[in-house]
Amino acid sequence: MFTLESGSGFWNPLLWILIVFIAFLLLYGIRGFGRNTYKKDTEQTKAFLSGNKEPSPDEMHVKASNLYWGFTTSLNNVYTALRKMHTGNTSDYVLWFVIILAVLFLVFGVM
Amino acid sequence: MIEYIPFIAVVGMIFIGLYAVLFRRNLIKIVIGISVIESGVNLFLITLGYRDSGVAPIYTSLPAGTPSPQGMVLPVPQALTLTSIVIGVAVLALMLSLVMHIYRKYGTLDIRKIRRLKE
Amino acid sequence: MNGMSKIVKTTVSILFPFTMIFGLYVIAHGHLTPGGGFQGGAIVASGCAMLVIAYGSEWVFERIKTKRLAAFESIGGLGFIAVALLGLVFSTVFFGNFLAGSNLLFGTTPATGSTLADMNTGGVLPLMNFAVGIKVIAGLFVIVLVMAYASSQKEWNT
Amino acid sequence: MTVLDLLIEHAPALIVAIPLFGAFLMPLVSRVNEKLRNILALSIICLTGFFIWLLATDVLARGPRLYIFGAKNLASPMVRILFEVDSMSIFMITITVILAFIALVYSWSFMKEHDGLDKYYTLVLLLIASTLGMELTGDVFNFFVFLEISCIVSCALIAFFISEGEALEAAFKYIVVSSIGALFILFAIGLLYAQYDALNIATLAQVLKYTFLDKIVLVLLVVVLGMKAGLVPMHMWLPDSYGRAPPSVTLIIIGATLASFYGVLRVIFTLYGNVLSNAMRFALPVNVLVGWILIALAIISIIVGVIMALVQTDLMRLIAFAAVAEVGYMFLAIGTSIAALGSPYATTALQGGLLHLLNDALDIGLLFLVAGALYYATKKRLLDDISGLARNMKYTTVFFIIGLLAVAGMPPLNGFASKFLIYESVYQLNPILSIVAILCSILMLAIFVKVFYAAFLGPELPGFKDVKEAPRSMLLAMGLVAGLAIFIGLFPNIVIDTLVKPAADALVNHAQYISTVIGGI
Repeated sequence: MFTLESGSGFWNPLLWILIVFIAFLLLYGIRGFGRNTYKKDTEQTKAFLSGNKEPSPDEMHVKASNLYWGFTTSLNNVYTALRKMHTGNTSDYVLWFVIILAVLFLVFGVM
Repeated sequence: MIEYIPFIAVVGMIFIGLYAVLFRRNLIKIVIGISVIESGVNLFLITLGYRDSGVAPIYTSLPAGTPSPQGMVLPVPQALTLTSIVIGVAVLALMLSLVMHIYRKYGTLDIRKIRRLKE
Repeated sequence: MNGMSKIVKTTVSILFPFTMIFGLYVIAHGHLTPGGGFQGGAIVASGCAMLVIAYGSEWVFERIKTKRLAAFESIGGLGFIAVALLGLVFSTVFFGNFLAGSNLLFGTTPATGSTLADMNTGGVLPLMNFAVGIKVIAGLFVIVLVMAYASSQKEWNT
Repeated sequence: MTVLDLLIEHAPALIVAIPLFGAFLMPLVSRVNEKLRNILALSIICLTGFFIWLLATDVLARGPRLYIFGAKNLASPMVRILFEVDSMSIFMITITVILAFIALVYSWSFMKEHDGLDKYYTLVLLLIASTLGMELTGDVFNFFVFLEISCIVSCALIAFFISEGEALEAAFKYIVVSSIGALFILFAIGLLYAQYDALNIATLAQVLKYTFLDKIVLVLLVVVLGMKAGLVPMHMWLPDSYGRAPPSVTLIIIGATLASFYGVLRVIFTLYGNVLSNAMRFALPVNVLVGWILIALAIISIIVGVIMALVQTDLMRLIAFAAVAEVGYMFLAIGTSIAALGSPYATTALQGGLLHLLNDALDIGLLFLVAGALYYATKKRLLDDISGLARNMKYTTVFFIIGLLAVAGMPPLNGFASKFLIYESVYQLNPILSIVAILCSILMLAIFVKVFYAAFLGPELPGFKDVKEAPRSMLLAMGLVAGLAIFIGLFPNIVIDTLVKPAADALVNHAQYISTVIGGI
């Protein structure tokens, strides 16, 4: 009843949850074999920055626009083209609509 | 030939309106362009309901000797056109008031300068 | 917006009642002649717009409250749907014309052929025309007033 | 005839009439008491939901229903205004009313500090009524009228934050694009009326011959409705308006956008259902052509939506681009099902697309609600300005994680169930399409993980020391959506069997839709 058939495969969320649960149990068991050397409120928990002081939250914060820098830089060409497409000009919005209309007219043999 | 002239006018009006929307920069002119497209479409609907030497479709004021439904123009396209005109008034009023407020915020009516939202 | 010259004001004062009467006529005869609630309402509202132009928006604002107009607009809309719902109650279908042919208000059956029009026909159509008329008068007048108010403000570039 | 039968019989009209009545009641009530107005708006939606439930039980059990306005016996049926409700309409109105209820619950606290709320509630209820009308009507001209009402009302609502110039700009762009689109729809309707002297969908579908003018009509309707649904490259109005409207409104506008998507389905499956597979073009059946065009546009939508979402700095705009990608997934499924009409995986694709429609509304809606909660708490729109909010906004964080996983299609949430069906069926048409879709889904996960990191994790900025958790009604709204998302994720079969499968069958079986009108007159 809870199995979603797609004709060529199936998906059962409850089964999936069961498997993930078992996997977590196994991981927890494996974790128990490790050595516990962690002590709270000691020097051990502080960030080590080669002896420098920890900077203020403002400086430390990695801003959202800096994330995935590598991806955006390597796809620079794509982004330049897409930025050029998204002009923000209302006339261009309508122009795209007219272009698609014209192309489909050609495809369907109206023009 | 003469009965095709309204249809030619319809196509002409739609293209003129599209030209105004696509290539004019002034917001008011864009609004006018949309209005012209709307008039073109309304003219198209009205032309569809036209019948040669037809009378208004009112049963009680039918001129004597007119064949009862055949001699009247079609009422349905007129109803459609009226609805479309009513909607057009609302759209026009809304667009003009938006243009007023945009002018107040941006200080310009040039469509190319009103693009703080892009990319 | 300030008022215009005395000539314009006088002309408008003379024309205003006629515009009103014509607009109300178009609303009232909506079920007989071309026109109806929207068209008549637009005529009345354009008469009011004439008033705004001739006398200036401040003059009108002293006499008319937009809040009250907005309430009228709601009443028009409510009336329209209420008549439609009454059709559901009395004629077992939404928008049913329960008054037509009932010999009550607007209930006479119209004579076919080339006769004079009878006001007392049409069933619920005149009632709906009145509702739409009230709504359109109030709505368009509010639009005109708000636009006049917005364009009369001094600080334009803020 | 019992009272229940009477209510069911009149339900199609009442579903539209009750929100409309409520809309005009709002300005009067809000002069009396503000709280009363909010309660009244909510109860109106509940009443509408009750009628939808009544109608749904009847239609799902007994097949399509017809409601003809104004007259009992029909002399000339073609000009009558009629509503036709089949399982597809039921599916759509259910989604709309769920979104509307959640939006109204959310706006209780979210809009509290703004003035002009009487107009806000009027417009919201009008938008709901027009969206429901679009989904119920069986008449092309009424479809146009409801579409125009929804355009005008959405435009007014997008410009609700009238003190921001950007909101006005977004609203202007929206109204220009959508009113031109609607006028072209009216032109297409005129062409249909000129040929067949009919306006209702079933009659038109029966007599349609795929003439030269019908080709024009098909292209016009599909392109305009595709534009209103947000298909690339005609999607640009969508990020603008979604990003600037109040989030509670965005939820309902998503409903209106999906109604346009429903229009595409109706045009292709019902209106042109008889002729598409018979006509030929380029030595291909036209349905294959239409299907592949939709697939091409859908793939572009997915790629452009995801890639552009990655670089957005404004949170709501980012989610809006993700919404473009989600619309792409729906069109991908629909295109597959049209291109492969008749094969076994076409049905799977259609079911996947319809389920994804529901999931997209819920997931994107949930993300917008969370973004609105962040905006409510911090008054900041840009992602760069916010950080470390998980410390103070615990519930919102949980809801965002649920939305993130759902929109990226991670198991076991609802997004996965529908995307699974789409991948499996599209793979049988062409494996490359499926691979692109999966890759873009992974990219989507990366994007929202970035948002999660930037907004909720990271150091606590000094400005946000005393940020408060969102108010209770907003949390309730988000919780409702999240609960639905988890429920559909865990038990997709229940939803598919009760709602999606009948809807897909109703779309494919257009002969039944036609015979309901032709036989009922």
